[in-house]
Amino acid sequence: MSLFFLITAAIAIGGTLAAMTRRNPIHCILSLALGLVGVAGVYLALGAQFVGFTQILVYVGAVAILATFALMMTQGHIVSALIEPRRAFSRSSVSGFVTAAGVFSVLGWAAQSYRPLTPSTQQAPAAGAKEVGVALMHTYVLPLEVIGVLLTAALIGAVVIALPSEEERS
Amino acid sequence: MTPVAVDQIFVTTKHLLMGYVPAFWQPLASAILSVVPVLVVFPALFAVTTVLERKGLGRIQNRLGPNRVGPFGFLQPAADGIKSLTKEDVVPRDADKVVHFLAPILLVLASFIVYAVLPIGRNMVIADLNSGLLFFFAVGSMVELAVFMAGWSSRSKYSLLGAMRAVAQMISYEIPLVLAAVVVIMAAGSLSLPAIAEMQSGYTWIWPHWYVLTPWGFAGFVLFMISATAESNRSPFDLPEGESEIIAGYYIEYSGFKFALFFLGEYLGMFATSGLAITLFLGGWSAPFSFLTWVPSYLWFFAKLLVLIAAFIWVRGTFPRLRMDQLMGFAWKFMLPMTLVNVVDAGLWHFMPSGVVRGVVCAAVIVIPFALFSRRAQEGKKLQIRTYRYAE
Amino acid sequence: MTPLNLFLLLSALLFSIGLAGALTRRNAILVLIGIELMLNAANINLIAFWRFGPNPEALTGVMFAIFSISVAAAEAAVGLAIILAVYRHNKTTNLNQIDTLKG
Amino acid sequence: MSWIVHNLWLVAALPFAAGGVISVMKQRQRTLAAGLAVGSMALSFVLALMAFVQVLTSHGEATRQFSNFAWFQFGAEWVRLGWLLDPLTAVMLVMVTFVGLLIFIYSIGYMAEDENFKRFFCFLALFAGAMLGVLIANNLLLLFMCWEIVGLTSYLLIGFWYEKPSAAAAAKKAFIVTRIGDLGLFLGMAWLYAQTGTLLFYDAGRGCLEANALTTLAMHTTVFGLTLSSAIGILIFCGSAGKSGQVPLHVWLPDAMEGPTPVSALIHAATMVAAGVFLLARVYPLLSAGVTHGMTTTVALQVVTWVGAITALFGALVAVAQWDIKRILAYSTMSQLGYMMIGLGTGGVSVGMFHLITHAFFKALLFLGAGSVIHGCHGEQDIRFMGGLRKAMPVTFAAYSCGMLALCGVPLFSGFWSKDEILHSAFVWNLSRGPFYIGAIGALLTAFYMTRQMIYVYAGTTRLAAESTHGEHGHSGAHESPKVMTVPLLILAVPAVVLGFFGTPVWPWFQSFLEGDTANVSFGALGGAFPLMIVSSLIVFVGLGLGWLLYGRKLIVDVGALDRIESAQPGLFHLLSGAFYINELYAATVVRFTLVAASVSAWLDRWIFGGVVRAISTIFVLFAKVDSFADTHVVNRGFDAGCGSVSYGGSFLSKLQAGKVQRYLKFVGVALFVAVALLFWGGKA
Repeated sequence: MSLFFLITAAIAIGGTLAAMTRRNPIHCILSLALGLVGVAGVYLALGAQFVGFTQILVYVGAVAILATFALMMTQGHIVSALIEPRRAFSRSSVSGFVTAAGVFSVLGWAAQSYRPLTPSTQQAPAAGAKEVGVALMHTYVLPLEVIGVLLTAALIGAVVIALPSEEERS
Repeated sequence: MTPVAVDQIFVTTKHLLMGYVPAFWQPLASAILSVVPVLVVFPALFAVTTVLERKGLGRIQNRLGPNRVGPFGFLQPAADGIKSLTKEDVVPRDADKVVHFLAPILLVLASFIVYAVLPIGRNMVIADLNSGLLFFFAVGSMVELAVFMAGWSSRSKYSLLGAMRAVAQMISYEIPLVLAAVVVIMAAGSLSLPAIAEMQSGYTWIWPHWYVLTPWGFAGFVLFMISATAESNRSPFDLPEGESEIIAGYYIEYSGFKFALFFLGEYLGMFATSGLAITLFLGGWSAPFSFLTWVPSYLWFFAKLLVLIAAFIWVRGTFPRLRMDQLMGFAWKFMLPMTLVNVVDAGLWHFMPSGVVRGVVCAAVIVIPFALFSRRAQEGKKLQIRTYRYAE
Repeated sequence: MTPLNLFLLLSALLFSIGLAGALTRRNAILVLIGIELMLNAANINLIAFWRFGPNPEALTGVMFAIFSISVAAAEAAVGLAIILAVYRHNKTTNLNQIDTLKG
Repeated sequence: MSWIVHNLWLVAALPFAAGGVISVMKQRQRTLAAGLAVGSMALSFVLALMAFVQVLTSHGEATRQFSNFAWFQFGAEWVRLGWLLDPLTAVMLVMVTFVGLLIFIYSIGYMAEDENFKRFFCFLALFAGAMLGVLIANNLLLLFMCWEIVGLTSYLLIGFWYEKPSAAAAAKKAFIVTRIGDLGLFLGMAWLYAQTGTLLFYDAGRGCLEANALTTLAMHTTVFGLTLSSAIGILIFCGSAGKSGQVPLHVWLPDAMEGPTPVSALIHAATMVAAGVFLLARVYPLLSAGVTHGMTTTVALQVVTWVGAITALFGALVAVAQWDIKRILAYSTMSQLGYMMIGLGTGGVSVGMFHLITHAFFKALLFLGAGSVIHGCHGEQDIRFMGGLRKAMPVTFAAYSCGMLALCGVPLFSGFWSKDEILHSAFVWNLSRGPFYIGAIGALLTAFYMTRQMIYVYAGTTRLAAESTHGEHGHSGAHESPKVMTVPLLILAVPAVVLGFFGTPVWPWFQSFLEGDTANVSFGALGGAFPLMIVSSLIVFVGLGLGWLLYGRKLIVDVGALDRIESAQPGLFHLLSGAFYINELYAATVVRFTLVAASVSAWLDRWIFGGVVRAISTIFVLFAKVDSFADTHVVNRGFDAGCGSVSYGGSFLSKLQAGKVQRYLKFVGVALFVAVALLFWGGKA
């Protein structure tokens, strides 16, 4: 068990826990960014450097920023409205936690009972930019194209959805 | 000492020192030995740059600049540093204290971390990652978050406006920045910055193999530098901190040392992107002519860095600030298409047989869209040459 | 070397945290974030099985993770756009007050 | 392999590149846009001629050359594309680039006053590139891609004047109707790929149109006892029926005349609609695969023939009763495409292709002539408002007459030879004489309606000034078109007259060229075809005479006068002018059905499925109520608790439909819990 893994896993768990429990949504997003950096660290611990940096670029650089923008554009102008009321454990939230705990119990049990494997190679196989690029351009070129189309469609779709309609603008 | 020994003096010194460290501590010691010089050199450069910038701007604006502290005012940064350290640290009452505190630290941290992958001389890089360029951009994108944290946590209209402007601008210009760098990745076939620098260190007769000397490389360099100017919120893209509109943007509510940290972070970011531009396009640490290779590589790197900094100062002194819509229009209607054309051009370069024809075709592929786009950008605008008057 | 089970456990934990957040938070943006988190947990699994699998040279898991990240980015963009549109219509992002899906 | 085969892609790439460059140019740069488009087309024409010469000078096996390359990989499969140069491609290339070039030049004059001049040339160039791509493709996938781009540009060009609602609607209709046909083509393509594992036409023995693949395809049978090759062929024919306006997918073609006239000439007369016929000619080996000793034809070819025959008759009938000069030509095009299908189905590639080529020239000529007439009449398209144009537009009249005579099939004009050959092959078709008789009637009608049109437009005195609603700007009377328009007309008139001599029975050069032989002059062949030629000439002259009898003897003077057929047989005339009410039939059946199906689904969703959910919750509530009633009044009140729990169950179930996203998500979570638990605990047991 490596120290690096422990640190990154702790960051990931801490960050995401904070992200899901803080009352101020901005804090939630910032802690989520931290947690996802931790997840990127876990990727690095697994030897997937490219994915790790991509993760930081996409989630911290784009998704977190996007979420803050969305927050600012919905109710960001009222700071007090941002902060969720301190609530006693309501019934629905309790059932939510119970469901999540149940899922964790079965998943954790399944993970635990998995036959412990050691990697087939001691040194992580090269998954650097070059190898990923070659794989993307050969074996996975069709998925790559599909992803390209998907991202374009998402780009246009997001703009169209978020654009105010004619009567709303006037 | 031979030129090679001089060139590698820091590398050999480190090896020498490492010999005295017990094996268990070696990773830590190695890290410290690599990191500490960076932590010392670049802030020092920052100090020098501030005074140079103020003096340079002064000359451009027909005045003297700082000249009171020390010889020619060169101790001004020390005075500024002492002042900011001793100043009261004001935190607004309604501010989100933790985030307010973390923002400048995250900014400086992110700005420092990117130096890990910059080769500042032959064999002189802290971490040779094989996805180094991606690392640079990934960590660089954290700066946006830091800026947002600073602007939001201050609970001030001006700082929030500044932060939103800054983030919008940084996101918009990050795309051309990365796309401008893509051409180099295509040419070098690697994301590792030392490898990219190494690849440009050859010579044909006396001319170096720098990417800036190819049509796409030149266009890429110019596009990269423009995007880098916008990324580091410098004039003429300094809307986020436009003094006349929103006072100082996202760090208006910061004072004392935290304010200095913002300044430091911003300049470090500028140095880092300049360093990246040098590594990608200007051959990194390699000498500009084959007969100058005896000069140590790190000196070349810093010489080029100083040249780029001077260019930054020059630009700041000469260009007026853009309007927000001009800024966004420029990013999406000019920079983005041009970088995409440039990517195509680099591909063309790769597939065409080398020769004069290739150079002409690739130059044409860049110049024609440039002419088209810039003509379209100027359409319907009255442009005329300004006349200046000097007080002599 | 860290055993595979630990990665799987971490992934299960992150997944459950994301699920809990998505189930209990009232702000639509935070629910979306919870879902992003669940996607990330799945990515950890993909990478872990790639590393520990019998044929890591094929890069299958890495590729899958990259595609999953791209899809998650697209999903976030569209999701947030939908939230903006819903907000403009309902003047709230509180999921308790949005029940137009009611049959 | 020669240079031209390797670089055949340039033929298609040049117009594409021109279109791309034009698209980023400024609206004002009209000269440059037109110059680029025309220049690229001229270069393509030169390349096409080179390709043609290359094929002409090669012999035997070398007449078919291809250049394949790997495009990309998915999984372990490589997708390979390529281009192909054979006589079929070469002939089509020359035809398309030549006609295209003339129409491009003509458009400069025709569109001179349009403010979207640049956009027009951008679309035209894109269309030309895609069309040439269809021709050179050696891969059904590449062909399909270009085919779709052709469809897209057709859509864009029909809707070029999109501010006109009718044009926008016509564009949409064309796009959707051809898409229905393309669905068949796509299915056929997928099926072909599944069966042969390749979409390359020719690949040194491994292509899907080569002997190996074809024997396999012809051996296996599928539903209704069809051979695989026939089934796939019929699916592919769906695509060409859509593009070539065959019944029942013809409805878009007449409406497509809403586009600018050069577009009608280029796309909806000469090239794109012919692409359907070309596609069939390309996959003809597939269509005819499995022709064994006993059978002389395949099911696919029969389908092609009969659909073609129906279309030929249908188009000719409807054209008789149209008022719009372009609509008459559109229905005529439909009818002629039907002839090509008959020729292809009964006589093979060369018969259909010969008519395609001659038709392309004279129909383009007719359309450009019609455009010139419309231009001269200030936008008027109704033939009732024309008349007397022979004197006003002598050049247009002369050229138009050549086209008209060729279309009617007057002896020695190009249309005569090609149509006669189709009739001949239909006559000797051993399955049925039906197509022949239909074709003969069609020929008669063709001569008839063209005479009618000619007399309406050119004879007598002008009716334009009196009633025209379009004569703006104070123009009075018609005028001849500028040189940039009339010169292409005159150039096109030449092949419309003489092209037929390349494929006469005496010297069947064209047919031999397509089959890779050299042609010999043999007067003996004339003997067999001669009686039929006499018959078909007679038919044509009867048609011309009928037209003269009805319209020419006593000229129409009054604009509001009824058509001669209308006054004699009003019911028949209205049926014809309404195009047998096919559009209305579709509106009443297909479109209505779709709407009804949609509302039925909505109703089902709302009342049946929603109702079931509601019913379940109501039943639970009802149970609870009954229970509680029994409880309070009949049984011991101690059961209150149990009753309450059932009632709770009812309300719980109704809450499932509360519209709360998170509750739905929760069910997913619970389901996941149960699924994983079952998987592991269940697996253990």
